[in-house]
Amino acid sequence: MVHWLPLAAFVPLVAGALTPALAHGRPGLARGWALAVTAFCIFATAALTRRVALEGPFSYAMGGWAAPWGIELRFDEFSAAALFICVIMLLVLCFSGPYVRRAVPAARITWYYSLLLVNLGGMIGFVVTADLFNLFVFMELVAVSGYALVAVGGGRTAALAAFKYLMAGAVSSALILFCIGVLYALTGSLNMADVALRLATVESRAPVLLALAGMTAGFLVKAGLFPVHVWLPDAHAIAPTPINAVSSALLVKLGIIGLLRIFPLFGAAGVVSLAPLYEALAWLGAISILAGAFFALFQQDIKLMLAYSTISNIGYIVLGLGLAGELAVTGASIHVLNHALIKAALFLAAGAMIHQSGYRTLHDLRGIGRVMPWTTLALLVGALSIVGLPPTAGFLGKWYIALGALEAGRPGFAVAVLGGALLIFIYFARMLNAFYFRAPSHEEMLAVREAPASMLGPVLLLAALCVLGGLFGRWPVLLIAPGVSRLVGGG
Amino acid sequence: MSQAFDLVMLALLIAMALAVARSKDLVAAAIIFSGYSLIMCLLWQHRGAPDVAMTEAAIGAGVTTILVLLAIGRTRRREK
Amino acid sequence: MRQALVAITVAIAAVPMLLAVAGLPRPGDAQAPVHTHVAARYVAEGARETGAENLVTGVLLNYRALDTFGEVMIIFTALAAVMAVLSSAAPRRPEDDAPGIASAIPISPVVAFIIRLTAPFIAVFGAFVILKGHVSPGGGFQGGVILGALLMLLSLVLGRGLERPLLPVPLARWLQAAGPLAFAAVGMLGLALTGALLGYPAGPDQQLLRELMVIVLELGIGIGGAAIILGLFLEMRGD
Amino acid sequence: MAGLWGNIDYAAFVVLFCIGLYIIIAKQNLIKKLLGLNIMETAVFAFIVTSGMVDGGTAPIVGAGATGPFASPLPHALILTGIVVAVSITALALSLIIEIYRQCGTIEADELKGAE
Repeated sequence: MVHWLPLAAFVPLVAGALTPALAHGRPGLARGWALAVTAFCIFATAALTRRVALEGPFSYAMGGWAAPWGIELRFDEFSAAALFICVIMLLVLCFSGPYVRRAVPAARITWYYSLLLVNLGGMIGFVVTADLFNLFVFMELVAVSGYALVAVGGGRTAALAAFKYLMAGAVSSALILFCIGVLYALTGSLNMADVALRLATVESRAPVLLALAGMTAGFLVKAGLFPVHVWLPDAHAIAPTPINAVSSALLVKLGIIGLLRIFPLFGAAGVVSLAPLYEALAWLGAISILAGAFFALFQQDIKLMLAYSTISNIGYIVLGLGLAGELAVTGASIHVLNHALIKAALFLAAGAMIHQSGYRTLHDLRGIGRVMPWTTLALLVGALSIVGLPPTAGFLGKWYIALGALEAGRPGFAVAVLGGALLIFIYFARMLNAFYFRAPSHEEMLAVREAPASMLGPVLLLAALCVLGGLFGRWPVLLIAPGVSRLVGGG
Repeated sequence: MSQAFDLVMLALLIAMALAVARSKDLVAAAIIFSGYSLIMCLLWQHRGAPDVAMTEAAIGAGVTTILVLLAIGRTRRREK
Repeated sequence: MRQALVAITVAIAAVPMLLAVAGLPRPGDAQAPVHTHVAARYVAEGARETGAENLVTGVLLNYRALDTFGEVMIIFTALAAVMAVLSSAAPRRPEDDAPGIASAIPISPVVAFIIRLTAPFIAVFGAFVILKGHVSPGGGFQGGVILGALLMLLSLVLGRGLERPLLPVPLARWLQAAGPLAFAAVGMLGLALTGALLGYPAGPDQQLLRELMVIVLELGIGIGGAAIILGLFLEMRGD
Repeated sequence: MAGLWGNIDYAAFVVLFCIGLYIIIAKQNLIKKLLGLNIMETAVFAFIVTSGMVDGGTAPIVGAGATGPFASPLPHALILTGIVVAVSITALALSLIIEIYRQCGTIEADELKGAE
């Protein structure tokens, strides 16, 4: 059916708006409604991904108006990320059943599920749209629901963390909108393909340069790269666990996908060359890998540690994009998808532990391996894959990026890739040693029971996906190969 | 070169933005911001954009200012 | 000292923006790409194709309907966000609410009388702005905000606090979802008739149907906007 | 391409953008930061609306008797969406400020830094 593409973004948004009305008298209905809508989205995005794998990218003209006049939705290889977004959102919704009943005040639960559906619809819309201003609108939808979801838990500093996240996000959104305005003033159109075409004939250099630099900076702030990451650790650690998983695995990836959308815009522009930008991205990525891993070593709170390791992995992806080689960009795109699975598994497993035991720091969680064997096993698999050991999903992305660095004749970056992996390995070795081999530091630890089924299921499924992603890594690589060659060729 | 009207409006906007920056009393800052939105609305009306001018007046000067005053009512009025 | 340092860094950041802005085509010259490319077609055929003399409403509801759907969703998300942050099971302790402006001053009879006197006129003006949105300047959002402001005034005078607000809560939830609901209905109808989501039947004989769809959208946006603004006001007033 | 004097309007909006940015970074009060954010966003909206302007142009309403060059309707439609985005962010930020005051008792950024 050709209408899956607009419906994939349209249905969850309308469903999100109806959630409070439908679930007014019946609070239990909100979660069921959200699960049903997310299942529909998985079905729709799976059909779209199958079609792009067979036929290549295809477009949909909203309202029947052709491209530059109406809004065009375009599903290409990178939009296949929508399938990963829906799968992880379904598992997060399944996980948040028992968790939210205790962590979120009762009056807010209906609004929690409504915001999650709006977040899902905004993310799917963001990855499929081919119109610059529409990209901004969906980005704002994801951003506003993301800020509120960070503060929904209502902890002592949750509102402050959400406010810092809001300020960083709003400033970068204003900068991105300013650059969209510059591009509109230069070309008179908002459709990405049309803008790229008309930018080639623009002769004034300064506005194009500013638009490129401004949008890249804006999206890097949203991706939480090292120098502009200040809002990320608190926002990702203080929120309820399902929201940590959504924001660390998915929201930061939208910044990266935004970069992948704007680079082709300036590829054809004669007045500006992307080489210096790629060089800067490579250096920023390498610094972010080491800085993120380095800060992670000093964290006692396991959620803060996972947040800093997100910054390190975003550094891997940006380094991959910066090297701009075929291998490196393939590695970066693969890592966008695989890291989403790994980080979701790690955050949900860690969240389940905190939920059951009530402790958050490494010292207090000693010996949890004995009382929560399955959750800790999932955390072990997640740890192995985030370090990047061969059979797991994390290995693929980092291996391609390291090869890309060597192919580009930059052994220094390959060393940065391995160095980051080593730093993270040290931390995880200490963590797993504390969970399995150290005596519990609190007697209550022995009374802790395994997480309930609806929390344990998603955690184990995500851990299995991490391993499957590694074993069957060829399929995603083949799926996005044409997209990467188009990006690198045009870039 | 835009006419004198626009230049006066632009100068007034910059002056009001600086006034918002300097004023210690938050209610005064909110009122000055409401005026800033109205001047912006006049500027756009002059530039052939009545829809946007009406929206900016209704939402910028109206709703935003009311919500800011509500928030000031529930927190603190003076800036340290 | 710190503020002077920040001022200098912001000024340094302003220089590239000023250079870039200097390179743009002068605002106002009719040959700039802004007027010759996409907008030229909107101005030339907009009235005929969308059936709305006010081209901005034509662009909003017809050419770029998905943007306006996103906009309606964003104002709803703002309400959901405010409810998710502020509404809490814990009963509100009176002492944690500083003696502010809003709750301290009781409504004086003069204000109450004036609000009751002007309410019908504001309502008529709001309805006018919503319904005439496709002919004269105005439209769903502006009318919605005007009606929202009217509902705020009435809730000051007639409302009895958060427990029994002006609108009963189940009705309020459906009214607040009026915008997305209207877009879903018109979008699906457009999908059925023209084979493209949010499309409008373009035939000359379907002029009335197109006009009706625009009116339904405008009403949905207006009523949805007014209910959401009232919800924001009541939730943030909180007493 | 007109020089800076030709685009004096754009230059004024960039100055407003930077005043907003200055308020966000330098001022400590969270509500003052929020007003700075609003000033910044309104400056970006003014820039986009002004880019749609045409000399001697009237409002893009093509009713009977409307003549002369019309201002481009596209920027106006974009900024209607932008203004609603700005008010949504403001409403959420104000609620967060109210919640911060309820939890930490102050809305000054430097005092909050200690409270964490």
